[in-house]
Amino acid sequence: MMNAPIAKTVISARGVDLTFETADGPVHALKGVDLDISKGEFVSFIGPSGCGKTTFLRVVAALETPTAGEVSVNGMSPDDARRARAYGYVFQAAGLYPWRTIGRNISLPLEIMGYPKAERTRRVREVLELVELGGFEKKYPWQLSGGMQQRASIARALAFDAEILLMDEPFGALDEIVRDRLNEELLRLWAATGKTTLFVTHSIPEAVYLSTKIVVMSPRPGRISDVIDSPLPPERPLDIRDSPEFIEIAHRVREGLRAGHEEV
Amino acid sequence: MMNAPIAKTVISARGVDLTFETADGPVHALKGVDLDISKGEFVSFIGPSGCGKTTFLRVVAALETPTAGEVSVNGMSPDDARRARAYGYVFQAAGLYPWRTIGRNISLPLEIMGYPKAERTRRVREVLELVELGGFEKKYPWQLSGGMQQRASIARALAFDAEILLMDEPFGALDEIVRDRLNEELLRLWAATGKTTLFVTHSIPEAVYLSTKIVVMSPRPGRISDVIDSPLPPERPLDIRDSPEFIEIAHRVREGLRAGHEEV
Amino acid sequence: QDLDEVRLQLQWVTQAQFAGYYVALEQGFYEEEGLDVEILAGGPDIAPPQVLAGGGADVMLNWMPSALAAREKGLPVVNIAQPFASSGLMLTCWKDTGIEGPQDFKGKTIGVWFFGNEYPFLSWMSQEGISTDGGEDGVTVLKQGFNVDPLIQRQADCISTMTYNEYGQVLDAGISEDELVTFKYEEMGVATLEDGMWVLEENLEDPEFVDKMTRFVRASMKGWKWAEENPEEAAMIVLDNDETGAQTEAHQVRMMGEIAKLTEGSDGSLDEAAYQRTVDTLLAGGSDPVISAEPEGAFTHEITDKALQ
Amino acid sequence: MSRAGPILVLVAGLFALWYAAAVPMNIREALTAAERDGAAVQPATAVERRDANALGLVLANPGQIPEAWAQDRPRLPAPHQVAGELWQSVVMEEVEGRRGLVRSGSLSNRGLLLHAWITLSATALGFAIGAVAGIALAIGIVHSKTMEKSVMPWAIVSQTVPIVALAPMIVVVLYSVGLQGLLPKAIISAYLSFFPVVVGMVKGLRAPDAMQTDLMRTWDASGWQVLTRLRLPASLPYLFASLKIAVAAALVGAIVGELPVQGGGLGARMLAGSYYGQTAQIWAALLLAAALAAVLVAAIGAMQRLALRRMGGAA
Amino acid sequence: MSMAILALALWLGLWALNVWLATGPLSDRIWARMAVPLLFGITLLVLWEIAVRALAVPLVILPPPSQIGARFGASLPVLWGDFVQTILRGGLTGYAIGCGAAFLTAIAVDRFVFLQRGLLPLASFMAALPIVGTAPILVMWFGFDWQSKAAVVVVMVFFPMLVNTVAGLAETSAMQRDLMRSWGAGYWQGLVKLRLPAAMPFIFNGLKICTTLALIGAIVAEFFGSPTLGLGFRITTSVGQLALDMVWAAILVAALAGTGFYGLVALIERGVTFWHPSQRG
Ligand SMILES: Nc1ncnc2c1ncn2[C@@H]1O[C@H](COP(=O)(O)OP(=O)(O)OP(=O)(O)O)[C@@H](O)[C@H]1O
Ligand SMILES: Nc1ncnc2c1ncn2[C@@H]1O[C@H](COP(=O)(O)OP(=O)(O)OP(=O)(O)O)[C@@H](O)[C@H]1O
Ligand SMILES: Cc1ncc(C[n+]2csc(CCO)c2C)c(N)n1
Ligand SMILES: [Mg+2]
Ligand SMILES: [Mg+2]
Repeated sequence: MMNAPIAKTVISARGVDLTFETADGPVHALKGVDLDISKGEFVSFIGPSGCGKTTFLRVVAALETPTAGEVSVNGMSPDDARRARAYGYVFQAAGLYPWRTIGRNISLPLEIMGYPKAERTRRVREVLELVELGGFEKKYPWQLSGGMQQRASIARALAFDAEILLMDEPFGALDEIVRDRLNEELLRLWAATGKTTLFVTHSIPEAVYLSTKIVVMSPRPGRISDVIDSPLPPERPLDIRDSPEFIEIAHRVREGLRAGHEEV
Repeated sequence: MMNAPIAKTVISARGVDLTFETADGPVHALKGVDLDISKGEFVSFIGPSGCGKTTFLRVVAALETPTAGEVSVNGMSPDDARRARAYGYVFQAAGLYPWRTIGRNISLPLEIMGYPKAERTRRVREVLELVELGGFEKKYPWQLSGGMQQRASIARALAFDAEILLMDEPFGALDEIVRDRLNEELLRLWAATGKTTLFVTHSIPEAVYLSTKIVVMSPRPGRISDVIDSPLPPERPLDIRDSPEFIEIAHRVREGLRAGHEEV
Repeated sequence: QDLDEVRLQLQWVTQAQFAGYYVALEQGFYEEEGLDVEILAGGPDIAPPQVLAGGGADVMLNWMPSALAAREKGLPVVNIAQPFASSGLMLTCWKDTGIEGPQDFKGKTIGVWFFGNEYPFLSWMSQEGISTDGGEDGVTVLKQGFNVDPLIQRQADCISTMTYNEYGQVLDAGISEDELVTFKYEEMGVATLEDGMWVLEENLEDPEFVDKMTRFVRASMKGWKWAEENPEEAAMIVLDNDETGAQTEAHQVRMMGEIAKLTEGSDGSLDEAAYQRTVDTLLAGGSDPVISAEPEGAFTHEITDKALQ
Repeated sequence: MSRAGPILVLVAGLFALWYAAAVPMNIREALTAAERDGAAVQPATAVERRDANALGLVLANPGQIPEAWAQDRPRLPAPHQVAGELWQSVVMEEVEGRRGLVRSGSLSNRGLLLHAWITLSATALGFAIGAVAGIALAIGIVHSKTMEKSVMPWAIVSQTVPIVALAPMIVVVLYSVGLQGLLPKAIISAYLSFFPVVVGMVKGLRAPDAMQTDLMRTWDASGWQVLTRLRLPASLPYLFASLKIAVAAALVGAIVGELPVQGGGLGARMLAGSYYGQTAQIWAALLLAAALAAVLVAAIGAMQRLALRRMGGAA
Repeated sequence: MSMAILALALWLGLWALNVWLATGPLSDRIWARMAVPLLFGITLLVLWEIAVRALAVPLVILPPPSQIGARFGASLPVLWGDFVQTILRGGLTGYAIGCGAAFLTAIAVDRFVFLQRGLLPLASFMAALPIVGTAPILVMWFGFDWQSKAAVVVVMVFFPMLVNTVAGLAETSAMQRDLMRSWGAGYWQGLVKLRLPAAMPFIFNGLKICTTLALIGAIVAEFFGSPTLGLGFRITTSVGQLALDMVWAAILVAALAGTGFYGLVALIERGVTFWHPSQRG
């Protein structure tokens, strides 16, 4: 079930366990997670709600420390990778700062990383166009609809050049049409930049369409139940979704998911 | 484009306009919205992000006052209906109170509406099972995953007997399997109780599967571009989604959506 | 020419009680003696001995009980001059409480100033054999704020007053003298000396300091005599120096008149008999005497002797 | 107008209450004075009246009510008496007084304006020191565990030291080391005002939720960046609530610092007023101090609204 | 000079030990947590002792801690009486009444826009009714005993508590309020179930600040008249007698009481606002 490294391994997890201590007993969020991700891969995580997808991403981003096991990123600890500004993270909830306009929210990481002013302005414009929010630069988060907030938060993570993109259900609140468009954009961006991407989604077609590798997880305790390498070519027009290979992978993912659910 | 009342009209909107004044100019969130919803209908709202779906639900729930036009609910003003506790509202974000456990969050509206203690306990148990959160009653919101929080917030709105259910993308953060299950549950519940339901979603299949009526909206300014009455029977097994009628309605919705997008 | 600096710490806010010093300042008596004098107003909770110890002043005014107590506490202060010949302290009581003599205090509530000013009262009560712990046979002591409200409000049967200040305020409140009974400490034989000039003992070893103080005392006494002769003008000088601007002219003029009675007959030199009477009173403080031993070297005539030459 | 309306109504109510309260408060003295003037009052002697109920006395002697509003040394001066004193000390003294603005060219020490100014300058300096120190300390506490654990308990202890009790001593000690004028008062004022800022800001700087701080972590923001870009903006509601309290505390501190009556100021004025039984004087200074506080608090409220507006008036 | 170096070395040494205790491997031991502030305090005290001795500060200006400790130990019965009079009778009563009144006022202000417009400005007017001014008046009105001290405390704590409670009651998010509205919750329900819990972090802010204010108020009010006991009485009379060791022993009592009081409120706060990010840390 483990995946042998093909190219340069960027992220490698070995026997990762994570238990949260709560007032009424421990919660096993991750158990024995082994995973290798090579440079430039696009890995989707799919699994029932509460199975530990978010937790795994947080472990990779050094926001959570595993109770057992090892994670290395680019051969360093996740925390060192974090310090090297390797991550662009889109959280499950938008998490925009309410006292900043959309534009200034997006430019915040750029400020922090010391991009010059002109460059910031240019990039903010660019990513706002990318997520179809041109013209909303000056609005405050609470003046935006839920989907628009989510897009703003995607834009924020895309604005700077992180080597690794961590996206936690970024397109959950978007309609099919925008979602398709953004899927295409994301794929284009990924192909162009070769960023290693970890992507959590609940949509099987989305996972299959985007990924070079699909990780299916099952809950309580959260673990990896299947890792599927996609045979689809790098060039993927939207109608690839009607191809037999596509449907076949989607079927395998669905089976994996269902199995995870039944266990519970 | 208007829909003549078939049975008793519960919600009726006439020429509803809503403009938000913001620092850099007005935003037209709703324009000339006319809509009638009969008792017991299941109406889905679908449309691009930012087209005014949430705003319309808020107007119905008397959380926003239209700049022009009339809305009546059960022949009264939305505000009177609110006071009469006609609404169960699931917001787009979970909005759980951090100082209460999941169980006590769900029992909060019951407390407010004066349900006796035993009844509250029973109902909390029941809806927690319904959304597959049995065993998480004693956890605090920040100890739950995003999807679990969303399910808790759905449970909260289902726990009491509101005549009108307003659900704003309730299943956005759920995986396909849970989502299918909850769709079925919701349909069952709706059939059993005959609650008038207003349901915002971005999933075309979901909209078609659940609804008796699908309202397609288009943005800037937000207005209704199509209203589709579903010819599907009230009894809907999950595989109805492969029937030609289903595919045909889905197609019409997708066309409507696409048209809305192109306009922009 | 260069003036020698002297800082004088008063023991209360600017009022006619200190008129002599303000007069000496305003009339240029200090300057004539080659002194640049700064007068530091006092107030509640300013302990002049503490200021002296901290080097904040060269000379202070203080009541002898408080100064002698400080001396016993290890702060060697020495009286160099005593412009006040007699005491202005008294108890003022409502006549309708039935108090006629000290023995009638039993069971009554009496307001007393603390902050070092309780010593004369405690000595007196101990001489009378009256306990100060309340009850039927003792007096209930209140720590009195520095005003006459407790008497007027009848929260106390008697309060401490100075002839020159608080007593006048009681009268100003519309109470006539025949509604009151007063007990002057002077008349009760428990008077203690007030408002002496005190310096640190160690400084007196410095001849320059002694010389400075000699000139200071000389000029101050000149100021006092001027004030006695010109009470109205002296009161106005005090008013001019009051930074709070809170006093009234009428009150200060009357105060000056009363003060003049206390400074009358003093040329600044300490009357050893009065000193001894003060010390005896303090030593007689019963179980809790103010001072436990006869003080040694608590005063010097050196400076007044030179000043009077 | 709609803003002023409620204030006016409440102020009017307050005055009515004040007048009403002044009657039982002052009735005893009023009756004593009347008795002295030979009027017949019920009960006839002060001793009998001592234990009588004040309201009962009012009811028994309704004719003396106006007297209760006209006492020279009232327990509670009536509003017009205080207003008269304010008029005297703020306006008349400057216009007609020997040392007033008109005759001497500078503010009179017998008027209240000078004293208000003295107090205000010490307050401003003390508040500035206190607020800056409070914010700095809170930042230190939020950033360093050692600081939090060792300094915070002592910051609390520092406030339980009745500094106000020591104020005169402190002023004296500071004086003896050469500090005088505004600074000793400002130090006391700062001492009182820094604490509310510390308590509020520690809470405020920790108010950002986990997601907001996690984001910063993923960007590897430095401590300083997290502070300026996240913690400080998030702490503003706490900051302003604290600053309002702190500025009031600073004023109290400045006034307390004036207890050793040297140098004037509203505190010296109140105290001197109390030594000489000038009730109206105390009340006038008190009201002026309160007005000063109201203005200062309102100024911070205005800053708060401005800041919130600039931050998008977030819902 | 050598004393200064000794003092500096001592300071650095103890601070380093403290850093290690606070952040090192033992930092979550309960005794380590207690030791850190204590060590810091001991550092201060030792420095104080050294400074007083080295600079030969007169005893009537600042006594060394050792002497204060001795005086404290020798005067326990007297100080206990003072503690009961000032802290328990004057301070606590005033604290309870003042905070309670401010809390109720805040709710009234929150309920009626009219009061919000009219009363809040008036309350800030009250904010700086300085204790120096109010204490003589309140002593005149309420007499010498603890009642007047409680009254002074009431006036002192009222404003901080009011400001914090009002700010706290405004501290809900739009969605949280909208939810309540959608359930048709009445005003009181919204208050009890939403706004009060959400306001708790602010309310405890106020309660904490007021603990120390209450002590200060009760002590200072005694300057303006008191029975012959109480911490304020002890401090003033002892200053007058130049018994500075007694002054500081009384201050020590106030500090101990204040710290205990504050700690108690902070403890309750931890329990009540466990959900707030600042407590979840
Ligand atoms: N801070 C926490 N304290 C306690 N338990 C937690 C905490 N965070 C997460 N958990 C628990 O860990 C488990 C995994 O959570 P996680 O957020 O990783 O799920 P997920 O796969 O992202 O789910 P979803 O799709 O709903 O977002 C859940 O059971 C959750 O209750
Ligand atoms: N409080 C507000 N102030 C200003 N503009 C607002 C406000 N709320 C919403 N809007 C604007 O109104 C428009 C409609 O918003 P709404 O939330 O109804 O969209 P939506 O259809 O629910 O979108 P989504 O699917 O992304 O949730 C958007 O352009 C949004 O920017
Ligand atoms: C700090 C201090 N306060 C009060 C007195 C006693 N005292 C001396 S003169 C005077 C004023 C009388 O009008 C009073 C009350 C003092 N010696 N020191
Ligand atoms: Mg998740
Ligand atoms: Mg929406």
